[in-house]
Amino acid sequence: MNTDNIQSLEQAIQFAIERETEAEQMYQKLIRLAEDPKAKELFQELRDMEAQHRQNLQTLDVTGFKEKHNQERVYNMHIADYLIDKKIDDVRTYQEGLMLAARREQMAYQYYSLLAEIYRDNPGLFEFFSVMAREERSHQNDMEKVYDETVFLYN
Amino acid sequence: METLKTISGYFATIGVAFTVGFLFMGFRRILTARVQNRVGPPIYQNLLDIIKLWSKESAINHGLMQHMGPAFSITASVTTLMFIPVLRDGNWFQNFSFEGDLIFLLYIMVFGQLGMALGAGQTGNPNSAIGVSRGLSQIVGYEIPFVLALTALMVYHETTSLHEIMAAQDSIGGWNIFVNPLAFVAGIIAFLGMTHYTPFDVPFAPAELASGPPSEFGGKYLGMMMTSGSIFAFAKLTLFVNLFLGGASNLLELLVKALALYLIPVIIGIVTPRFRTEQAILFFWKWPTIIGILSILWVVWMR
Amino acid sequence: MEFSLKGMLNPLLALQQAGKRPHTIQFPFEEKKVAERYRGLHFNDLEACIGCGTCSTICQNEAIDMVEINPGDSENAKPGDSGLRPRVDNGRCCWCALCVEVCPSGSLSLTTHYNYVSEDANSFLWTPGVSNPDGHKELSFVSDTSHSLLDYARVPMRELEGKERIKSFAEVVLGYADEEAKKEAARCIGCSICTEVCPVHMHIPEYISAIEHGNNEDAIRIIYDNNPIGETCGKVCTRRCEEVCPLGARGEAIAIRWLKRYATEKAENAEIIREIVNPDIKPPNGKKVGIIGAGPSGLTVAYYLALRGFDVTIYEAKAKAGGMIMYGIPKYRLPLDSLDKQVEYMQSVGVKIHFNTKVGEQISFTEIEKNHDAVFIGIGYEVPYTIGIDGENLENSIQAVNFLRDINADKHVDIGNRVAVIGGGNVAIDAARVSRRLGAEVTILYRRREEDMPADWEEIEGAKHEGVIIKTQAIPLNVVDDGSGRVKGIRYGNARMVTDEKGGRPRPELIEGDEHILELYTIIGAIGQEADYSFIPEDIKEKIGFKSGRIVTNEWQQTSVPHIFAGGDIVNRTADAISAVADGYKAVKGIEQFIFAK
Amino acid sequence: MREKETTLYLGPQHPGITGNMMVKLKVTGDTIVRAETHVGYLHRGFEKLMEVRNWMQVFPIVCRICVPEPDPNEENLARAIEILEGREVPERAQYIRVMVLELARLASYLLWFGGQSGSAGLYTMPQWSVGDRDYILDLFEELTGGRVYHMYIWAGGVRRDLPEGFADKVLRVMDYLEKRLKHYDNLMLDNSIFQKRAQGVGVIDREKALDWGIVGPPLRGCGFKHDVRIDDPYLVYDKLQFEVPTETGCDVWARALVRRREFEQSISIIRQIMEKMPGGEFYNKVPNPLHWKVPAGDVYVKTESARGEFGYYVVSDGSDKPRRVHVRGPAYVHGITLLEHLLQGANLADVSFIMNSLGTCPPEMER
Repeated sequence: MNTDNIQSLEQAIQFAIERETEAEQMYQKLIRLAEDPKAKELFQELRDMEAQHRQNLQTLDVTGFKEKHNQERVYNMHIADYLIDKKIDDVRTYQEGLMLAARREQMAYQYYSLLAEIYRDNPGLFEFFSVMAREERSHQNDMEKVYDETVFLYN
Repeated sequence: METLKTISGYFATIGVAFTVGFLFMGFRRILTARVQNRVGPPIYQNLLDIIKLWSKESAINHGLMQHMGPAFSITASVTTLMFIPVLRDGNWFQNFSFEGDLIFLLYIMVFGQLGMALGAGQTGNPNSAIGVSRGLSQIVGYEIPFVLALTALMVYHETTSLHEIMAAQDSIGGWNIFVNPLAFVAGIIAFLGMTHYTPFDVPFAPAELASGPPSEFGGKYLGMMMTSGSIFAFAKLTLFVNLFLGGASNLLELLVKALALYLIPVIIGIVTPRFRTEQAILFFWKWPTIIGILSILWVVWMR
Repeated sequence: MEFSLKGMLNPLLALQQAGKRPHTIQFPFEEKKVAERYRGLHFNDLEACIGCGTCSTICQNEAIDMVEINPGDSENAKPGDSGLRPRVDNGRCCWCALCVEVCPSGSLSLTTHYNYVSEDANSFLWTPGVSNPDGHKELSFVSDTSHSLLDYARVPMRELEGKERIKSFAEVVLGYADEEAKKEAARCIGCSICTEVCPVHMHIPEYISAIEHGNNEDAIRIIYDNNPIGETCGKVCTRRCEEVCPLGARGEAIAIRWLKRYATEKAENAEIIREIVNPDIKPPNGKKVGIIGAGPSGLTVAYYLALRGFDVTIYEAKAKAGGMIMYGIPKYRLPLDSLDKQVEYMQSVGVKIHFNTKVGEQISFTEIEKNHDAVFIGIGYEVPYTIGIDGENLENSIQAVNFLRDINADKHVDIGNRVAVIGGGNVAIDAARVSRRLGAEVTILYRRREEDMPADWEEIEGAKHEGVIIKTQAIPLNVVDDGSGRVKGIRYGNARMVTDEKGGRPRPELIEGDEHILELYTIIGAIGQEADYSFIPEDIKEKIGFKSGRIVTNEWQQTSVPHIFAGGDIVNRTADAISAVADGYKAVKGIEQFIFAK
Repeated sequence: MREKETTLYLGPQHPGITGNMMVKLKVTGDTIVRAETHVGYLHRGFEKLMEVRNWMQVFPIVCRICVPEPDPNEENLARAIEILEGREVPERAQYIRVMVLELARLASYLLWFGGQSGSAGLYTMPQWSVGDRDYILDLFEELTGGRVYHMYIWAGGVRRDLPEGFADKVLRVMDYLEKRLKHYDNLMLDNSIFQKRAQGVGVIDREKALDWGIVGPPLRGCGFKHDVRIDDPYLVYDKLQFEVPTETGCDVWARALVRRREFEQSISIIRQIMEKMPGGEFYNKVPNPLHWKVPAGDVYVKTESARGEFGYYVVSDGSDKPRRVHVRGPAYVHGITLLEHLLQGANLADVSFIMNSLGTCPPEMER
């Protein structure tokens, strides 16, 4: 689905579901490629996470949406900002996997933020994309936390 | 009606005797404590002790005589009391006084001690046995000056009735303490022996005999003995008030006189160590006996 | 009978006292105020108490026993706390307060409370602090380090001056002299709290006591009982034992590591060790065990299995044994000959080591599996994480692990005169101090505060003494290129610390715009490491369980493939030599059980 | 004809006994034919216990060897260890020790005043003297934290320094006790009946006193000027001025007078101490008590306690526990051999009276 022809909330959700599916497929591929057991484990976790997000979106109750979303403050450690942008084909190790995931979440955040700007006139869509952006930001933070706790254990 | 009054009089006498007795003992404990730089127990402490003791059960059994000992003691105390007119005149508190009651008293006063001796002897505790023998020896000691003092009074007043001796002391100047001071001295020294306070407490000497005769008695027995002691103390004091201080016409007067008399053994008890047995007996046979004989001579000479 | 008048009247003067104020007080209404140092019933500050049991040891009446307040306390106790608390039998106590005088934490005191009446005999078993929770309000006889019978000051360790140190790789710590060691050992209270936290459960009080009495040979035997690299641990152990030493609560912990070092160094070469330890080597039992990696865990497994009559072979990829303790720890902390001596001794008891034999290249894992009854994997974490920022692959951007390995292998590394080390762990400090010895000016960039640094405080101090600059709360942003593919500098931003609401360690948050550039010749990353499992065939990898990159084992270090055992960094999370030794020691039992159960 | 003998057990629990011990008396009438001392009701064999305690743990034991006066025990043991170790004791600690020892002597004599009069039935005296002793115990409480068992003197010095303002308090108590002595004289020593009880009772054979090993007030009551503080000065006694009173009566009365006069001397010693007390350290710290070893060797040390020469023979084999601690308490001689001897032919009433005058201390016989 193209961003141009999003007219309704249902369509927007459909759009988001497609994004999650893409991610799921990507991690599936990485699982196959990875040799390192730790990396493999990470990609499995990430795949399952994306699948969970997708399911969440699929069963989303449109009417009650606004009340349900998370309002807590999201930190930004800015780790992802300075990490090398890894290409999917280069990613093999655990660290690279984490870097990729963090960058992806960051990009997703930026993407949804942009969409929210575009659909500022449509309150429903604006709300949805804002929330999605916030969600992705929080995922980015989750990734950064993991990175901070494992790779950056001594840093 | 008259009988009823008499009987209630007896009970009243016992009640007064008991109350005054334990209050005096409480007073002695307070005075002793104060001299000893202590606060001391409340004046009714002895009453509390007696109530406590009466509420206890005794598990020890040394045979019949052990039960009888304290019973004899209390019987003797009450009997003694019954034959001492508490007040000089009036209808109340006259009890069973009769002609020749003084002679009777001389005997009955020892009765309690003998009863105790039997009871204590039964327990088989050597401390009790030695205490009893010491107590009896001491009686032998103080009975002599006591009898001499009484004899002096009886000779002087030519009567063996307590009532008549009392009646004869109609004014303060007529009190036997002033009329025959030597008899009073001999009598009061004998009285010290009777009270068993130091220096004449050999029968009970804790450092030697671990309290002597009562050492096997506890609980109700000890309670009985304390009750008996309270009554007997009152009886003795009343007797001495009657003999030397002209008796009393009302209870208040009696209390004041008795207390004054009571102070003598108490004070001496506070400040003296104990005589050994033979020292005590020798003492009684020496000074008070001489004074007692002198008092009789004095009476004879006066007459 | 003669009585003087004086003798009769003077005593009556006693009656004067009746008018004086009595000495006594009326007890239930008035209470005597006791003196400031009064020794009444006990009180124990349950939070400060660590259950070391010294009070119980000193009590000559045996009135104090150590009990659990709630069932399970000793299992759930935090490290450095036995979970037990003193209970005083007031029927035995004599209130001498020796227990207070020897309480290392100062938690035990006596109170002004001296009156205790109860008809229940059991209530005289009094658990201070539990039986009198308000006792802290009535403390009187308290423990004070100035009065205590214990010695709270450590015998200082002589070291090279900071300026001297950076001239060479000479060992910084000079070691205790005999008298110093005895004096330090004499401070020990023998509570065994340290033994509990030591991963290997070394017999610490026992060997300290042997040192105190001058029986170094006994000490060495005790140390070798469950740790074959005692001398290495004596120099570089992370010594969790000292962190929990009760004397550390109000003073300085016993220098357990230095004492171990003192004792083990007394054996100057492998023969002497052999002579002193004089191990009981069992006759060969015909069973073969292959060990991958000659690190601390592998060596431990090899040594104790060899003593038990196993045919043990170690396959080591590098030219020397020791693993991370050989290649990761600089020489000024662990001289080469010290480690060689220990390895030589192990070889003398029958441990075979194939050097330069990388599994997966020179020999396949399958072959090892085939030739041995059991296999132990102790390969360690040797693959470094990279900094992960732009420019990390430029020339002269290197990894600390590789750097240290090269230096220890006597290779020349050109690091120039300006170096930055990224990271705050022991590896980072090692890299910084080595760089300092190579003549460079060194800056450590660390993302958090100094107190958050995982490195040993003694190491941090040492680095500072040697002139290493530590920049904290500095986040590397990217490596600056000089245009020819070389490092020119590093761009870093300052951070503020944000507390983690969910209880983790505080996180650095970049302050946007507060960025600086540090000009450099070399940048050394010391962020962390992971393992390289590529030598294990896929099918076995499938079977062996992994969790967060670590091999999952049972309590005997056995993986889900029964004949494969594993230990060290690839199993435990603590990343230190002593845990690796502990894994090895457990694996010895596991392998024995496994082989003989077959 | 032989009179019938009664057996009387004085103790182990008895108001007239000085502690938990028993005197088995064969009595005819009030006269004692034979007396036997029986101990074993009190302690657990302290000397043996000390052999399985380490050096520091011995200190809480030794003070229990004499309840009324624990400090000479502590001082003896501490001094024995110090001699074996060659450990120096700071001068201030030595002065504090003398102060403690003399305060303990006063406390002990006050208890004796009570015991001596109490056993004669003069019950006011013990109430006074034990009450006054409490003022000394208050001082001990403030100084050491314990009233009766101080556990204050230990090897190397003393356990804590003097609290603030302590010297003034000591001097105030001394002034008070001096005033009280007059009252004591009036009530007890001037008392005719007390004199009658004490004179000529419990007479020790002067010729045999030294051979028997009698020490302290009983020996000084026989006219021998024997006092460890003068004969073999320890701590700082050689820097202090005091007299050693003697009497010649050899009886209870002579011993009472000796103690009464020594009481004054002790007050004077304490006043001198408070004046001369130097500043500085009070403790030369011993090694970690859990593994403190005392060099091998043996030593005999003695102190003049309120009951006389009090000796400790301490043997160390170089380990962390004493090999042997032998306590030579005066009460052993006084309370067993001498007491049994003096009681023969004595009056039953005088048993505890004589016992008190000898300073019989059952825990010390039974250490």
